Order: sequence, then C-alpha cells, then structure tokens
Amino acid sequence: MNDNIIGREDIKRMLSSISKVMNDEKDHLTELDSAMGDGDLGISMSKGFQILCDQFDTVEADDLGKLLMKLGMLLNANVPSTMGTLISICFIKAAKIGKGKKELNQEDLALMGQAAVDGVMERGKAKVGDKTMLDALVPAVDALSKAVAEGLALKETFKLAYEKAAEGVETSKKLKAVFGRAAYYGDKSVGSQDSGATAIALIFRGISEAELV
Amino acid sequence: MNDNIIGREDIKRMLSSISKVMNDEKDHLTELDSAMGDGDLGISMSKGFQILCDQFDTVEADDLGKLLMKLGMLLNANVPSTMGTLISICFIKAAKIGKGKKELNQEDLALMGQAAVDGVMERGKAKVGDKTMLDALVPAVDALSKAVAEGLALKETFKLAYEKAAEGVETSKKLKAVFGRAAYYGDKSVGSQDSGATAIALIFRGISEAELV
Amino acid sequence: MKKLINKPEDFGRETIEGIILAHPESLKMVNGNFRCLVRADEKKKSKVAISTGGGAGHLPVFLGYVGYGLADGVTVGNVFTSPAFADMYEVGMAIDNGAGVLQLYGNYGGDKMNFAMAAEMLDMEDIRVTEVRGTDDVASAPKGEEDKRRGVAGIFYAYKIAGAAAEKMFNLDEVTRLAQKAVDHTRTMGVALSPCILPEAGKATFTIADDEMELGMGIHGEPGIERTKLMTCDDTVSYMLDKIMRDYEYKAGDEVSVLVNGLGATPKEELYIAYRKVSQILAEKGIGIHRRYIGEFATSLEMAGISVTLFKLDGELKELLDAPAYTPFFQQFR
Amino acid sequence: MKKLINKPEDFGRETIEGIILAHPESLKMVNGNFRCLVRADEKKKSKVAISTGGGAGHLPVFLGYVGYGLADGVTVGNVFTSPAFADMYEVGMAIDNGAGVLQLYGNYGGDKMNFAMAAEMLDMEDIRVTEVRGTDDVASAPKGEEDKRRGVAGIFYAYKIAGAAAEKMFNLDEVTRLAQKAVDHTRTMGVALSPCILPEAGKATFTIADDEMELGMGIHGEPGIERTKLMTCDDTVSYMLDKIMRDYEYKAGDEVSVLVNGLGATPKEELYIAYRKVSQILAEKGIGIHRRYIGEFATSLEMAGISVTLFKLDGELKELLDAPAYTPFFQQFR
Ligand SMILES: Nc1ncnc2c1ncn2[C@@H]1O[C@H](COP(=O)(O)OP(=O)(O)O)[C@@H](O)[C@H]1O
Ligand SMILES: Nc1ncnc2c1ncn2[C@@H]1O[C@H](COP(=O)(O)OP(=O)(O)O)[C@@H](O)[C@H]1O
Ligand SMILES: [Mg+2]
Ligand SMILES: [Mg+2]
Ligand SMILES: [Mg+2]
Ligand SMILES: [Mg+2]
Repeated sequence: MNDNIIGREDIKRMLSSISKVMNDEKDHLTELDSAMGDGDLGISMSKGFQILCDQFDTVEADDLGKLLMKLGMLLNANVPSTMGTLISICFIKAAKIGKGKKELNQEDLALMGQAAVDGVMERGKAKVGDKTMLDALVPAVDALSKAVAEGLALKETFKLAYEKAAEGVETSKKLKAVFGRAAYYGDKSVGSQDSGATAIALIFRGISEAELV
Repeated sequence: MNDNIIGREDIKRMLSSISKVMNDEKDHLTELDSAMGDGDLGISMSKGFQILCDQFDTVEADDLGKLLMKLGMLLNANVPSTMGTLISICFIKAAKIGKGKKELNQEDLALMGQAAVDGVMERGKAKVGDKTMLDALVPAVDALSKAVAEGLALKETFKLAYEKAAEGVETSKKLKAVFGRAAYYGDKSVGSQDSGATAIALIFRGISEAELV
Repeated sequence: MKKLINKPEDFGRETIEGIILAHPESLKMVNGNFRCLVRADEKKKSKVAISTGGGAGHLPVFLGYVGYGLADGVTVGNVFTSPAFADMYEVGMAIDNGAGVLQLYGNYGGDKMNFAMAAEMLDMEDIRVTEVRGTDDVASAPKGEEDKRRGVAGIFYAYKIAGAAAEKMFNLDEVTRLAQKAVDHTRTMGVALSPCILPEAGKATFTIADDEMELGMGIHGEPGIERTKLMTCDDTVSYMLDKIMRDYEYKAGDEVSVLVNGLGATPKEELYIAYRKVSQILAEKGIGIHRRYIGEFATSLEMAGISVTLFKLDGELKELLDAPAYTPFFQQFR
Repeated sequence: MKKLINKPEDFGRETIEGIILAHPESLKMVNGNFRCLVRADEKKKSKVAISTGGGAGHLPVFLGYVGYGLADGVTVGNVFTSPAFADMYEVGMAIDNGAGVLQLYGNYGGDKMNFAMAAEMLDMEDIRVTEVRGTDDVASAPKGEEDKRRGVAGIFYAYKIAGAAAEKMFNLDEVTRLAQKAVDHTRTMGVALSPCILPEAGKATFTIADDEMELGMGIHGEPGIERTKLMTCDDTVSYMLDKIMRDYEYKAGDEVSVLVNGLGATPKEELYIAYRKVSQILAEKGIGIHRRYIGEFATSLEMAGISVTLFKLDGELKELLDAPAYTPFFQQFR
C-alpha cells in the first residue's frame, strides 16, 4: 500500500477480493434473499463482481472517474436487479468525485462514500431504519469518514468500515422491511437480516481483505 | 281462378296461404329441426313468409319475373339459413322463367318448378335420397309437370303436387342424412322425417289451399 | 363467456356500427344495410370492382380489406356464417364501375353457394362476374386437391395482388388471372392453442387440454392434422414450414413474402419469435424474403394460435405486392 | 402456460431478434445490444431526440413507437421490469443530435430511478436531458395526485405530439412543454377480464372468477378500483367514460381524439363495439371526435380487456396529432 493512496491496480485488487467473497457467500445470500425476496441476490452479486473482474482490463482509462463510471455501467447493464442497480449507482456517484484523477486519497474515498449514500437515498427514497442496504452502507461510510478525519491508515479505515457494516446487518434483524420485495412480508420480515445489507457488508469485507499495492 | 292463369294477385294469395300454414306448423318444424338440427327452421319459415306478405305491396313490379326476383331476394336477405337460401334460390330460378311476363300459364309453372329443382341441386349438390328438401320437392315438381302435360286444372295440379310432397316426407324417414346439420347424426337420423322436406310439403299445402282469383 | 359485448345477437351489427362510426371516410353501407359495405371514396370509372365477403368474427377479414388497392365491397354474414346472396348482389351492383366484378372470397361451402347465386343475378343485370376463391390452407386437403382447401390468412395476398391490378386499370380477365395466380402461389399452415367462443352459442368451438395444441386447425375450429403436446415455438414453426415446403416448389434463390398471422389472443411478441424462426429457416435454404407482414390479418375472435403463410413471388407479383394500399385496417404506403 | 415460445428466459431476446430481422430498415441495435434499439434511418442534425423505454410485454409499447414522427430510441427491459440505466444512457448517446434528449416514459418506480440515473450520466457528457412521464391512468391515483398515476395506453399521444414537434425542429424546451401538455390532456381508464402469464414466472399475474371483471386494473395487473360482475360492453364504457369525464374538463364544443385499446386477447370486434358506445356518449354531450385510434396500442401479453383514452385537443395539439408518423408498428400518412 502506497502512502494511503488508491490507484487503478488497487481498485482491481479490491474488486477481485470482493468477487472472491461474493463467490464464497453466494449460497448464503441466495438463502437470505429466498426467505424474504426472489432469491436472485447470490447469483446477481457473484455474477456482477465476476464480470467486473473479467472485463477490468478491457476498460482503458487512467482517469479513475472514468474507470468507475465504466465499471458502474458494466455492472448495471449485466445485473439490473435492485441491488445491482443500487451498487451501480454507488459506482457512478463515486465516479463523479474521481473525475480527472489518477489517484485517490483518503479524502476522496470519504467523499465518494458519502456521494454513494446520497445517491442511493436520492434514487431509492429509503432511509436508515427501513431495513435496506442503507442500514449497512450508512454506518460503514460514517466510519470511513470518521477514520479519514482522524487520519487513520487506509487498511485500518476499511477494517472499521467493514465492522460497522456488519453491525448494521445485525441491527437490520430488528427492523421491519418497507422497501423492496421484503416489504410484502411486513411484520414477518422482523427477525431476519436484510439480504441487501448483508451484501454491502460483504463488499466492505472484500475491500478490507484486499492486498493493496 | 281465371283460366288456369296465375297473376300477381294469385302469387300474393299463395304467399299469404303459405304464411298461414307455416305459422300454424311453426312449433312442429321447430321440433323436427331441434331433433336433427339447430331448431331454427320453424322460426325462419314463419318469419320468412310473413315478411314476404308484409312487404309484398312495396314491391312494384308488373313483370312477374322481376316480382319473383325481388321476393327471392327479400326472403334471402332476411332468412339466410340453409332452407331460407334454398327457397330463395327457387324464387330466383323461377324468376328467370317469368321474366317479362305479366301472367304465368301452366307450362310456365312446370318450367319454374323444374328450374327450382335444378337450381337447388346445382347449388346444394344434394340429390334425391340424401334426406333433404329435395325428397319432397322433386316428386312434387314431377307431379306438377305430369299434371300440366295431362292438362289438369290448376287446383287439381297443386293438390297432386302437395300429395306427392307429403309422400316424399314419409319416404325421407327411411333415409340417412348426408347433408346439412342432420348429417352429424349419421345413422341416428334414420327414422325421423327431414325437416326441410317437411317445410317443402307445407309450402305446397299452402299453395294448394290458396283461394286464387 | 367472457366478452365485452352487449346482447350476443347484436354482436355483428354493433361491431359494424362501430366501424362505420369510426371510419365514415373509408366505408359506407349500401341502402343502410349493415351487412353490405363499400368503399366511401370516389368510384373510378372502368375500374374492375372486387367483391368479397364471408362470415363475421375474423377481423380484419373481410371488411378490413375494403379500400384503396384492395377490395371494393364486402358482404358480412353472421359470425362464422355465409352472408346471403341477395346482399352480395347488392354489393356487386353498388361497386360495379362498368368493367365487371371479381368475386374473391374464401373456399367454404356456404359462401360458394351464395356467391354463385349472386354472380347469376349480376349476370342478369349484364354485369360480367368472375370468381376466385382463397384455398391456401395446406392442412385442409391433400396436394392435388387444392380446390378443396379452405381459404385462411393467405387470402390477404390475393386481395393485395388483385386490388393493385384493378387500381392499375387492368381488365377483368387480367385481374382474375392475377388473383388466381396469387392464390396458386400462396400456402398457409396454422396451429391453434385455444378455442374461441361464438357470442350467440356462448361456448367454446372445441376443447383442448392445457398442454396440447392442434396442428392444422381451421379458423372456425375445423379439425386439423394432429393434436400434439404443446411444442416450442421453433419446433412448431419448423413443422409448419416443412408442411408448406413439401406442398409447393421453393428453391434457393427464390423470393417469398412471409405472413405471420395471429389468430386473436396470441401476443405480438410470440408472432415475432415465430418470425425469427421462419427467417432463420428460409435463410438456411437460401430463400429470400421480400416484405413480411406480422400481426393479425385473419382472426378467429379470441382464439390463441398463429398461422404462417409463404407467398412465392415473381416479377409481376412483386410489383403488385409493392403497390400502395389503404384501408382503416391495413396501410401500405411504401 | 399456453404460449408459443421457446425457453422462457429467451422470450425477450428472441422477440427483439425477430423484430430486428423483420424490420432492419427501421430499427437497429446499439453496440449489438438487443436491449438498446434506435431508428435505422438517417439522423437529423439538431433535431431533439426522444428516448423511451420500460419493461417488455406491452407491444407496441415501447419499441413500436420508435420511428419517424415519434421516438428516436428505446431501452427494453425484461418482461414488466425496468431496463438498466446504463442501457438507457447508451441509447441517449446514440440518438442525440446535438439538440438534447427528452426522456419520455411511463411513471413507474423502477423506470423513474433508472431514467434519472441515465439523465445524470448524459448530463456528464454535456447532453441536455429533460423528462416527461406518462400519467394517464385515472384509476391509479385520485385527482390532484396526477403525478402518482401510472402511464398506460395514453402515452401514445405524448409520443405522437412530442415526436411531431421534434420533426418540426422545435427546440428541447418546446418539445418538452408539448410532451407534458399532451400528458396533461390525456385521461385513460381500463378494465381487465382475464390475467396474463409472465413467461418466466409461468403463472397468471392474478386470478379472477369467470363472471367477474376488474375496473381500473393496471397493465401489469395492478389492482383497480373495484371488482364487479361482468357488465355489458355499453355499461362498462359508460362507467369508464364517467370516471374520465369527472377527472378533467370536457364540455360541449370541445374536441377530443379517442383511443380504444385492446390489452391483448380481446378481439377487434369488441373494440369497435366499445368505440360505438364512446361515440354515442360523446355525441350526446356535444363533444367532437377528431381522429380515433382503435386497436392494440399498449398490451399486457395475452390479457383480455380494454382501455379507453380521451385526448383533449386544442389548435396546436391537433396540428401535431395530424402530422405523419411511421414505424413498423404504427403508420399515419394522412
Ligand atoms: N428503495 C431501496 N433503497 C435501498 N435499498 C433497497 C431498496 N429496495 C430494496 N433494497 C435492497 O435491495 C435488496 C434486495 O435486492 P435484490 O435481491 O437485488 O432485489 P430484487 O431481486 O427485488 O430486484 C433488499 O434486501 C434491500 O436491501
Ligand atoms: N345441400 C343441401 N341440399 C338440399 N337441401 C339441404 C342441403 N343441406 C341441408 N338441406 C336441407 O335443409 C334443412 C335444414 O334447414 P335449416 O334449418 O335452414 O338449416 P340450418 O339451420 O343448418 O341452416 C335440412 O332438413 C335439409 O332438408
Ligand atoms: Mg432479489
Ligand atoms: Mg430479482
Ligand atoms: Mg336449422
Ligand atoms: Mg340455422
């Protein structure tokens, strides 16, 4: 890891690590989404990140904004389910922050996380407590911002973000779903963890486990 | 009756007499056609001849060919079922013989009967013995021709024609239907009289009962 | 019976009243008789007139093909029942432009009898009448007995060719020859997945199991060649094209027009999936496609199913097929 | 599930492959992606481009309205599911003529989210994007909450008006204003008699008794206003027009265009019986009818049912409505 700076190669490694995690946890995600949804989340997450890894080298862009933009579009075109779309939105929103940059510093990362949260809330209309992926994403991004403000190292920062995301997943168990297919289950959704929040935690787990250059 | 000559007024009286018979026998025809068909024959015959009577005076034609043509078309446009069509064909074929004539003599009537038989056979493709209206029409027309050739009076001629038609109805009981809806009943049609043949006999009964001028 | 109708016995009349209310600039009644409809535009002196007709329940067949470049008048019967010859005669009288009348209709017993009578009556008025009957349904009689075959969706091509020829002011013999040639060049095969319900009868024309289809069924529910388990669209199309291609000469380098027709309930999406397969099979055989028609061209009320028609082209047919045509139900401007 | 299809998961792709094979002179894919279709004719410099899209299963909605005088490009999702914004972006990029893009589509959550993202991305490419959503279904939200209403068959009028304005080289603001005005002037009410079956799900979208109908049901089977015993066509139309006329101002002397739309399985005969009643009611109220569209304009696969749309006209809308338009699924030449 080079001075807490993220470059193109780092992004590639992060994606590859996330892809590995998603593949390992595919059945678990399928199981969670089958209980309160249509069961496609395991396939869509593992397939989505696999495609990003497979196609990464075909995306020629030194501008990391452009890179993230293309990756977001690639994911979106291939995984048009709700989570696929929302994660793609995160990529696109982050891309705007990265526009024109060949490297990202910690401040950039914090801004990107915040942009992603804003984007998901703007487009999906949900908020924390609605038993969605936001219940993991928001605490993770908050932790990221806080760690950056405190000047923590990147490795540490990602670890904290993942921990907070995982806590968010636990919190989601107590909540009642009001968005997405799980909302059809109403009160019955209380007690089980939200599958989208779980996927977010797995993404941060992947990031935190990546061997950055 | 004027010298065994038929004029416009005679045709009107014949139709009115047929109409009365059809009305009296409506339920009987319905019953027969319900057993081996769709049951519409009682209605179509009584309605058809009623319309011819009701509209007779609106048809302005001294030319009896034209008159019969218009009557045939009127019947056909109002009663498009099989028997309605076949009887309309009889009218049209007879009209050709009557073309340009203000009176019809006995020879004309014989020719008209034969033209009607030919027309029905040409268009309907059935022949005597197929358990259709031809089983009544053909013997009736044959009797008519024979009586004319022998120089019998008109009244007598019509009576003979009706008797032969009625015999034809009896004969039809022994036959198996191969045309029309009754054909669906195959062997089961044997034993009951053909409804179309019955209607033909009723037409000749009406003609023979008419008080001609 | 699940239909959006009023009294079943008013079905036919109200349909046509709606059509006349909607398209007064295109269609009008003869003598206020809703069974007799003719083109509402200016008549063209010395143009051959084309008369058609048949039972109702097949829109756009038959009245949808009355208009510029197609037929001139139509007689409409009750649902699935021949109209009366007296009405056909009235239509013939109304459309004649002094150049004679071609009676062009589907090959069904009742229609045949009635059109023959209408022809006889028009003849008495010194109007020359010729006849051509659509006989495109390969499933309805074996090869060699083409004149016993039913007319189904492929009659569209006969209207198109004869109508274009008439607009070009060809004479009656020539229009008749071309109409017959169009019929001779047309082959159709259909399949049904579900029956339709006649408004007055109120019940299905036939029954069929949930996992079955009937190959070669007619548009009034006449029995077909065989009843099988529901096949995939590709297999169904392969089967249909096989029957068609065995029935007539098609070789590499030939050009055909393709008509994929929906019988009523089948969505357009499925028609295009079927066209996809037709297109692939013809490409494999080196047969070119010139113009394709995909949609509802001859229906059976709400029956589910499709038919595929091949119309083999040559120079003169192609030119006439390309001519413009316009009715409220069919437009071809290029 | 009685459908003429191959593998259910191939339904969407094969439909579009069939369409592209059938109409290569009219439609082409962007980057070989079957979900992204644009006009195949010459692009017109400085013409406002109109982008549309939505779930599949509604032909001719949406891709059937891509062509001269209507929209320029379409993004097609899976059956009844929004397409992805990345694909919408590709379409927007492909159709832009330097004069900006109007995104015109039906008011559904998924489509809204995705088109918003596509707009954002096109904006980053310095393409100006505006949005208008069809909200014509009066049954889907009460008066005063028009922006919560679903877009159904009446979106046809928005395409027609905006498309004509764009061909006239009006600028983006003007095309957008007119599209929104068209939406504001449009009211639709629909009824369903039977459900449809999504190919992949393989079962009916809802259940309904043999003697029942659902008033106000949406084109994806969204619940309507009430479920009643099957009414006559005339009563059904009266009910629908009553709902529509209470929702917007119509008075004697006004002129409207009427769209009677079949949802899929309903025969054309029934659409005309419905039009007959619409025509009678409007005549009684002294409201004139200028142009009527009767047929399948927005379907739900093989659902049985109809919708009626009134489009209130004024001088400028009338002129644009009368302009010609041409796609493989819709032609208006006069
Ligand atoms: N409006 C929303 N905002 C944020 N997250 C949402 C929203 N709706 C659904 N989600 C998330 O999406 C997850 C389901 O994702 P996915 O399986 O892709 O959905 P689907 O299969 O319904 O398209 C839910 O567990 C929830 O976390
Ligand atoms: N091809 C035919 N030639 C002569 N008569 C026929 C023919 N087909 C049917 N018929 C006669 O028509 C009668 C039935 O008439 P009708 O009730 O009007 O028929 P449908 O109700 O089937 O139209 C039969 O009893 C038979 O006598
Ligand atoms: Mg899911
Ligand atoms: Mg899903
Ligand atoms: Mg009968
Ligand atoms: Mg009958």
